[in-house]
Amino acid sequence: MLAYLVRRLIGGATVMVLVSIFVFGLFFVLPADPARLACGKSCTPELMAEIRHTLELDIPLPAQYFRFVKGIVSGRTYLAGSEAQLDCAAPCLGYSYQTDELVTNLLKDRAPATLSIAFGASILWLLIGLSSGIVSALRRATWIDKFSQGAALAGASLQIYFVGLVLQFFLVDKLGWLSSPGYVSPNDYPMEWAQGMILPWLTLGFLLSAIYARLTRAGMIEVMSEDYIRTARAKGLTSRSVNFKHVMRAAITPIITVFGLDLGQLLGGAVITEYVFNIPGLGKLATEAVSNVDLPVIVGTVLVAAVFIVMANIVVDLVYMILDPKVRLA
Amino acid sequence: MSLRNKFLASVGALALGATAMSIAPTAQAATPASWSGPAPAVKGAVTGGTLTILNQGDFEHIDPARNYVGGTLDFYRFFIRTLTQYRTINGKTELVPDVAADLGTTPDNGKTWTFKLRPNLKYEDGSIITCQDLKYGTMRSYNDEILDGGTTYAEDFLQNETGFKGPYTDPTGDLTSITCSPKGDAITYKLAYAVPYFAYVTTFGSFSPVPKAKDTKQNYDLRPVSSGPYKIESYNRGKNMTLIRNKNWNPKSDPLRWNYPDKIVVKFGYEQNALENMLFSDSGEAKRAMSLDTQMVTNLAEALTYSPLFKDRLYAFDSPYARYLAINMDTVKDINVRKAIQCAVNLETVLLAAGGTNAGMYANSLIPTSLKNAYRNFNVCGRDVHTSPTGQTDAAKALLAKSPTAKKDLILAYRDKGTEPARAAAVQQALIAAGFKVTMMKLPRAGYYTRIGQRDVGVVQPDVIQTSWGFDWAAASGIVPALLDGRTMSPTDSHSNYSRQNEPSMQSLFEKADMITDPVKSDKALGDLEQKIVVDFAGVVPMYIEASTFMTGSKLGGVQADGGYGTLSPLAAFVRK
Amino acid sequence: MKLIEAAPITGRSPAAIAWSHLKSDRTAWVSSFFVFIFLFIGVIAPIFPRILHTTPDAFHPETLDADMGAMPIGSFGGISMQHWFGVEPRTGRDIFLRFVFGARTSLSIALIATVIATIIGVSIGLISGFFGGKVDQVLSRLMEIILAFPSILFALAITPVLESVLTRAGLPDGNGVRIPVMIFVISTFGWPYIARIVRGQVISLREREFIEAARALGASRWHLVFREILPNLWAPILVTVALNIPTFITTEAALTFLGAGVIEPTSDWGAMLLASVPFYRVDPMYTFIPGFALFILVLAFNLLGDSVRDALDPKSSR
Amino acid sequence: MTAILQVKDLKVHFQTDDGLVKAVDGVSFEIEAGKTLGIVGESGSGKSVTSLAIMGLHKGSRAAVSGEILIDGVDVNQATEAEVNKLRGKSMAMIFQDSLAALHPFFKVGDQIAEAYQVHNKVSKKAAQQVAVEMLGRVGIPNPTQRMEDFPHQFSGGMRQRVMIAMSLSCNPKLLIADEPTTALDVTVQAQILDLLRDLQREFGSSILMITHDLGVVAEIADDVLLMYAGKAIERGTVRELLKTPEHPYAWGLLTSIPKLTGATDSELLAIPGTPPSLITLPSGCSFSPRCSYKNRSKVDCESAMPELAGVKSNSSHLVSCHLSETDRVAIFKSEIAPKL
Repeated sequence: MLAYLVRRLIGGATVMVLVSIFVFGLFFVLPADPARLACGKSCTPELMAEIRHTLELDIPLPAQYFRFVKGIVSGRTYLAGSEAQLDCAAPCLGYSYQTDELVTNLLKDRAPATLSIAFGASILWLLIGLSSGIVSALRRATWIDKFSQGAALAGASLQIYFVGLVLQFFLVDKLGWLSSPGYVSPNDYPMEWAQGMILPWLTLGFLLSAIYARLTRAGMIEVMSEDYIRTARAKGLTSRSVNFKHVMRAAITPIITVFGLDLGQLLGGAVITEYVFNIPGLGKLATEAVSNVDLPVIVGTVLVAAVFIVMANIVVDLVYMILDPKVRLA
Repeated sequence: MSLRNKFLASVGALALGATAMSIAPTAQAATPASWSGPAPAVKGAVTGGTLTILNQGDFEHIDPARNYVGGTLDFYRFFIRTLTQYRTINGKTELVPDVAADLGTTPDNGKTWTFKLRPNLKYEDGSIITCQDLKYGTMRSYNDEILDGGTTYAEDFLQNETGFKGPYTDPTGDLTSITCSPKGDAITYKLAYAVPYFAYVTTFGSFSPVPKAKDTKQNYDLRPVSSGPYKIESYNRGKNMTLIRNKNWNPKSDPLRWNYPDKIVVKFGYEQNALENMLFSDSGEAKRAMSLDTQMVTNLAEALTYSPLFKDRLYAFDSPYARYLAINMDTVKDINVRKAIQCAVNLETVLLAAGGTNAGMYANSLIPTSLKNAYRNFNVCGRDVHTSPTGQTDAAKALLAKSPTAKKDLILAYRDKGTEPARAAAVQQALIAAGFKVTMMKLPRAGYYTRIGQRDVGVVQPDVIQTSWGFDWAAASGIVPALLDGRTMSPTDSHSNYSRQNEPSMQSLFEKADMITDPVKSDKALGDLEQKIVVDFAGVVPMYIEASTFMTGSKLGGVQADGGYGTLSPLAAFVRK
Repeated sequence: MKLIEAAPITGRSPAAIAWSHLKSDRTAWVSSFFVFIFLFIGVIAPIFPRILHTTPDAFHPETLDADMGAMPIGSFGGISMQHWFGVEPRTGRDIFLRFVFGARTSLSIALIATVIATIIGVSIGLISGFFGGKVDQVLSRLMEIILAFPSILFALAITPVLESVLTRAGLPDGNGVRIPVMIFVISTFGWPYIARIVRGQVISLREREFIEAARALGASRWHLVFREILPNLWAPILVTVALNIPTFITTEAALTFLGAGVIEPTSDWGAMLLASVPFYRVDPMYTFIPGFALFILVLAFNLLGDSVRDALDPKSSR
Repeated sequence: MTAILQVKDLKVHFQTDDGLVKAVDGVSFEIEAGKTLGIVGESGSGKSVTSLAIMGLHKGSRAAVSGEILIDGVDVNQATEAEVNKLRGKSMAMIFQDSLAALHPFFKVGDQIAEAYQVHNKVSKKAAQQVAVEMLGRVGIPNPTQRMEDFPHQFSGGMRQRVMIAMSLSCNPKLLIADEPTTALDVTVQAQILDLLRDLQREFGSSILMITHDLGVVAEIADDVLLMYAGKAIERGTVRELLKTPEHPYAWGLLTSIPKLTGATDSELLAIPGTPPSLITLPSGCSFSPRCSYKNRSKVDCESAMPELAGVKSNSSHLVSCHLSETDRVAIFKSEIAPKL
C-alpha cells in the first residue's frame, strides 16, 4: 500500500516535471518576446539588454528552467545586490509582467473564489446526480425514470455559457429571485458571498449532475444484473437492503472516481463558469493572463491546475484501493 | 483604464521630448482673483455624509510619482496637491496654480520656468509644505526602477548634467536643474529645451511636494502624506480605502478642491457587470456611490431606453479619446490607395459598432472641436463627415482605378478588447466594398501599442491600424506632434506616429511650428498641419471622438465630468440627505 | 465431463443485430434527422445569401437605432421578413445567415478534429495495447500527461503561440491560422480518450483464441494489429467517436467563446454567443438563437451516440 | 412421506426481440423430505431457469412464470416479494454455480454469512458472526475465525463453494437448491464438495434439488432424477432406473457418451448427433426427434406430437416421454445400448 502510494507520487511528480517543462517552453516560442513587450516604445538595445537581464532571459534556456524550478522549491532573488533587489519566497513563480505582483500572491487571491464555486457546486451535483440516478435505476422505465433521464441528457447537452446567461436573465433580471452573481470574501460578507454564489452553483450543479445521474443509473443497473445481487435476494434480504447495501456499495466506486477527477479539474479553475459569471477565480486569472500575454501568470495557473488534476488522480486511486478490496490486497 | 494606455503614455512624453520646441510663450501677466481659494460653492451642496466609490480593481498607484491613471489622477487630488492643476467648474475646465501661486514665468522663452509658491500650505500633520519638498518630490521620481509607473516628463524635460539617478540610488547627488529662491517662496526649473506648455506638465504627480523625512520609498504608495482636504485613515490594498477630513488643509489656499462629505470610502474588487448592475439598480450602498472606472456598457441601451428615470444620475460627456485609423505610409505608399481607404471607411457603421451616437461623435480631425484654436472643420473625401458619415465607395473605387498596379490587399490590425473587433469588422466590410482585400490581424491587449509600432525588419507590419489617442493636456501640442511628426520615429519603432508620417514637406512645417512662440498661434499652426496630413496625404482616417457614459447613485450631487482628465470627477461631490 | 454446448439462439452477425436495433429505435431516427438537418444547412449555407440578397458579414445600419445604443429596431432583436432571426446589435448583420454559416464553421472544425483525433487515438491505442511493454509504458505516460493538462486553459494559452509559429511558417494571418490551430488543439486533447478505450479493448482481445491462432500461423504483428484486431474494434470505436463529436463541437464553441477561436467577421456559434453576452438582457434573442441551436445539435449527437452504443452493446443500460 | 416441494406444470417464458423463448414448458415434480432430486440436462434445457423459478427470482424480470410452486404451503408463484423473502434462505436456500460471481466482492465472507442468518433470526450482529464462524467450521474451512475477515477472491474455488454452502445452510433450510455447485471445480474438489453436501444433508435433514448436466454427480448424490430436454421433462425415475435401465433415446445417448475409466474428455462431444433446438422455433412433435437415431423405428410419426410423460410398464415411478413402443425400447436397449454400458 505504502509502496504503491510512493510509486504513484513519483509518477505524479514526473508528470508534473514534464508538464512544467512543456509549459515553460511557452516562454520561448512566444509571439511577443516578453522583454520586447516590457521594453515598450522607447526601446533601445541597452534598455532591452537590461530588461532581458532583469527578467533573467539572458541566460541559457536550461539554466532558466533550473532557476524556475529552484524558485518553486526554495525561492529565488531577482537583481540580487542591486537597489531594486526582489526576493521571491518559495514557492516562487515569478512576478506578473502586467501588475508586477508575485504570481503566488495572485494565485492566493484568486483561489478562494474558485474554491467557493467548487465547494457549493460539487455538493449540489452529487446530491442531484446520485439521487436522480438512483431513483431512475430503481424505477426503471417509469415516467420518473424517463423524466430524470431526459433532464440528465439535456443537462449533458447544455452549455454553461448558455444556461448561465438564460438563468441569469430569468432568475436575476426578470424575476429578481437571485441576486446577481459575483464573489465577495465569505469572511467579510458571508451573506453576500452565498447570494453571489447561488447562481454559479445552480448552473454548474445542474449541468454536472447530469453526468452523475447517467453514471449512477447505468452503474446500478449493471450491478443489479450481477450474480451476487441474485445471491443477496436468494438470502431473503428485503429489496431495500439489496439495493442500498449490496447494489450501492458496488455501484458507488466508479462514481467516486469520476467525482474526484471532476473536482480536480474544477479546482484548477472553472474557466468558463468564472468567465460567464465574472467571478475572479483562477480560471478568470488565467483567461486574463492569456489575453495579456502575461507569461508568468499563464505558467502559474496552468501548473496549479495541473497539480490539482494530478493530485486528484492519485487521491482517486488511493480511495479506489480503500473501496475495492481486490485492488487493495492485490 | 489609464488616461491612455501606459505604453502610449511614455510615448507621448518621448515624442514630445524628441520634438525640440525652441521658443516659449510670453509669461502670463497678472494673477486672476480666481486663482486664490476657496473654490466657489457648488449649487445645492450639503456638507456631511459618506461618499462611496466602488471600483473594479485597486488603484494601480497613489504615490504621486507613480500614478498615471486617469481616474486616479482625478481622484487623488483629494489628498495630493501638485504645482499646477486643472479646475472644473460648471463644465468649464481651466489650468490653475495649485501649490504654485501663478502659472509660471519664463525669462528665456520656455527653457527656464519660475513659479511663485503659495505661502504656508500645510501637510496633514500640520508641518509646512516647503519648496524643498517640491524639489524632492520631483527628484524621487527619478528612481524609476523602484518607483515604477508615473510620467517621465520630469526626466524628459529637465536638465540633468550631473546624471542624477534619484535620491535612493545616489543619496548624495542633487538635481541641479531645480532651485528654490532663498526665501523659499519660488521654485525654478531649468529645462533641456524650451517647453512652452510646461505649466500643463506640472499638473502631474512628479511635481507634487513630498516631505523627505516621511518618504517610505515603495511603501509611500500605501500612505502618501496628504496635502489636500482629506487624508488616508486606512488603506487595505485590493480591499478598501477610507479618507477622512484633513484639518490642516485650508480651503482659502485652494482654488479647485471641495470637501463636502465627512468621509470617503473606496471599495475595490467589483466585477464590471456586478458593479454596473448595482449602480443601475441604485440599490443599497450604490445609492450614495459612484465608480471611477466603470462606464455603462452592458446597460447602456437599457439606460437610454428609460433615460428619463436616470436623467439626473446618467453622465455622458466627451472623453479625450480620438478613435482613428492610422494608414501605414511605409507600406501603403500610393497616395490614391490611402485616399481610397479614407473614402471607403464608413463612419456610420463604425460608430454603430461602437454603440451609436452615445458612444461618440463623428470626427473629421484628430483634434477635438473643444480645442477652438486648433480644430479645423474640413471635409474628408470631399464630404462633411458630420452630416454624411457613410463610406464613399464609388469615390474610393475611382481612386483605386487611378493606380491599378498599387497593392490592394491590406492587413488591418486591431486589439481584442471591447467594441474594437466589431469596429474593425465594420472597417473591413467598408474596405472590401471598395474593392480591397483585407486580412484581419487580431492582437492581444498587452503590448498592442508596441506591436503596431514595430518597424523592425522581418516583422509583419499592418497597413491599417485601428488605434486611439487621448491628449495629456488640452492643446494641439498634446496631439499633433505625438501622432504625426516623423521625427518621433526610431528605425525600429514608429512610437505613436503609427502612420509612419515622414513627408519632407510636412516635416518642414513641423520645424516651422517649433518656432512659433504663442500657444494660440502654435495651436493654429498645428491645426493646419493636421488638416494637410489628413486631407492631402491621407495619413490617418479620423473616425470619432469618444463619449463616456457614467452612472451614479441617486443620492449623489456635484459629480461632474472633468475636462482635465476626461473622467467623472468626485472632487465636488456631495451626499444628499 | 461436458455435454454438448448450446447453440446460439440465432445466427445473425452483430452488425446485423445492431442495425436492426437502430432501425427499430425511434430516438435514433429523430436525432439523426436533426444532425442531418444541421449538416445540411451547413452544406447549403451559400445559397441563403442569394435568397436573402445579403451576406453574413454585411452591415445593415438601417436596422439599428443609433440613439439607443445601436440596438436592433423592432421586437425580438429585429426579426423581420428580411431578417428571419433578427440582426446583431451594433452591426446589423443578419443573424440567420451568421447562424447558418456559423454551423458550417463550427461543424467542419469539430468534424475534422474528430477524424484526426480518431485516427491518432485508434492507432496509438492499438500500438500501445498490442505491443505492451516499453512502448505501452511510454505511450500511456504520454496520454497521462496530456490528460493532466487543464485542456481548455492550456488550449487558450497555446493558441497565440502556435499562431505565431504558423504565421512565421508563412501561413496567412487571421483565420488561415486560427482554424488549423483550433483543429490541432482540439484533436491533441481529444485523442487520448479514444486511445485509452481502444487500448483497453486491444489488451482484452490480444489473448483471445483467434489471435493466438493467427499468431500460431505466423502472421506478422502488423497483420495481427490491422487485419485481426482492428476489425473487431469497430463497435467500441464507433461508439467513442459518436460520443466524442458533441464534446468536440462544444470545445470548439468554448474556445471561440473564450476568444481563442475564429476571428471576425467569420461566423461561428461560439463567437455569436460571446458577442451576445453584453446584450443578453437587452436583446435575449441574440443569445438564445445560437445557444439553443448548439443545445439541440449536441443533444441530437448525444442521443445518436447513445442509440449507437445501445445497439452495438446490448448489455448497456436501456 | 411428505413432499417438501411440489412443482406443477411450471412454465417460464421469456419475451425477447427474436420471439417467445419457452425456457421451461410445463414441468412437474416434487421432492420429499430428506431426499435429493437431480435435474439433468444440457445447457439451455431449462434446468437452471427452473431452479430460479422455485426461488421466485424471476420476479421483477421479463420472465412470465405460470404453474404452481408449493413450498411450506406457499405458492411461490402467487406470493408477493415480501412473502417469498420469508421463504428464501429459511425454507429454501440456493448454491450457485460460479461462487466468485455469486459472492459480493466488496463484503467479507463472514459478514455475508452473518447477514444471511440475521435476515431470518432476530439476533445481534455479534451472535450472527458467531453462527458464521460455526458454519464456516462446519463446511470444513480451516481456522474459520480468521477467514471470516477475508474477501471472496481470497479463497480457492473449492473453499469459496464451501462458503456458499455455509451461507445457504446458515438458516437450516428445508430445501437446498444446488445449481451446478461443482461444475466450476476440478474433479478432486468436486468429490469433496459432494461428500460435504451429503454429510450436511444427513446432519440438517434438508432436501436437495441438484441441478447438473453431469450424470456422475447425479449418480453420486441423487435419489431421483428428472431428465430435461428443451424445457420439458422427458424422463423421470430413481437414479438406479435412470442409470441402469434408461428408456429415452436421449438418455441412451448421454449414458453411452460417458467414457469408461477415463476422466473428462471432449472427444465424445458428438456422441449425440446435432445440436439442441432453438427454444423459439421448437421442432413440431417430439422436440428431440431431429436428433433421434431411432425415430424411424417408431410406429407413430415422431413429428406429429410431443409424447406424454407416461409410466413405464407397471412401474409408476419411472416415467418417460417417447413415441417408441415399450417393446421397441426394450429391444433397442438390449441389442444396442446395454453392451456399451
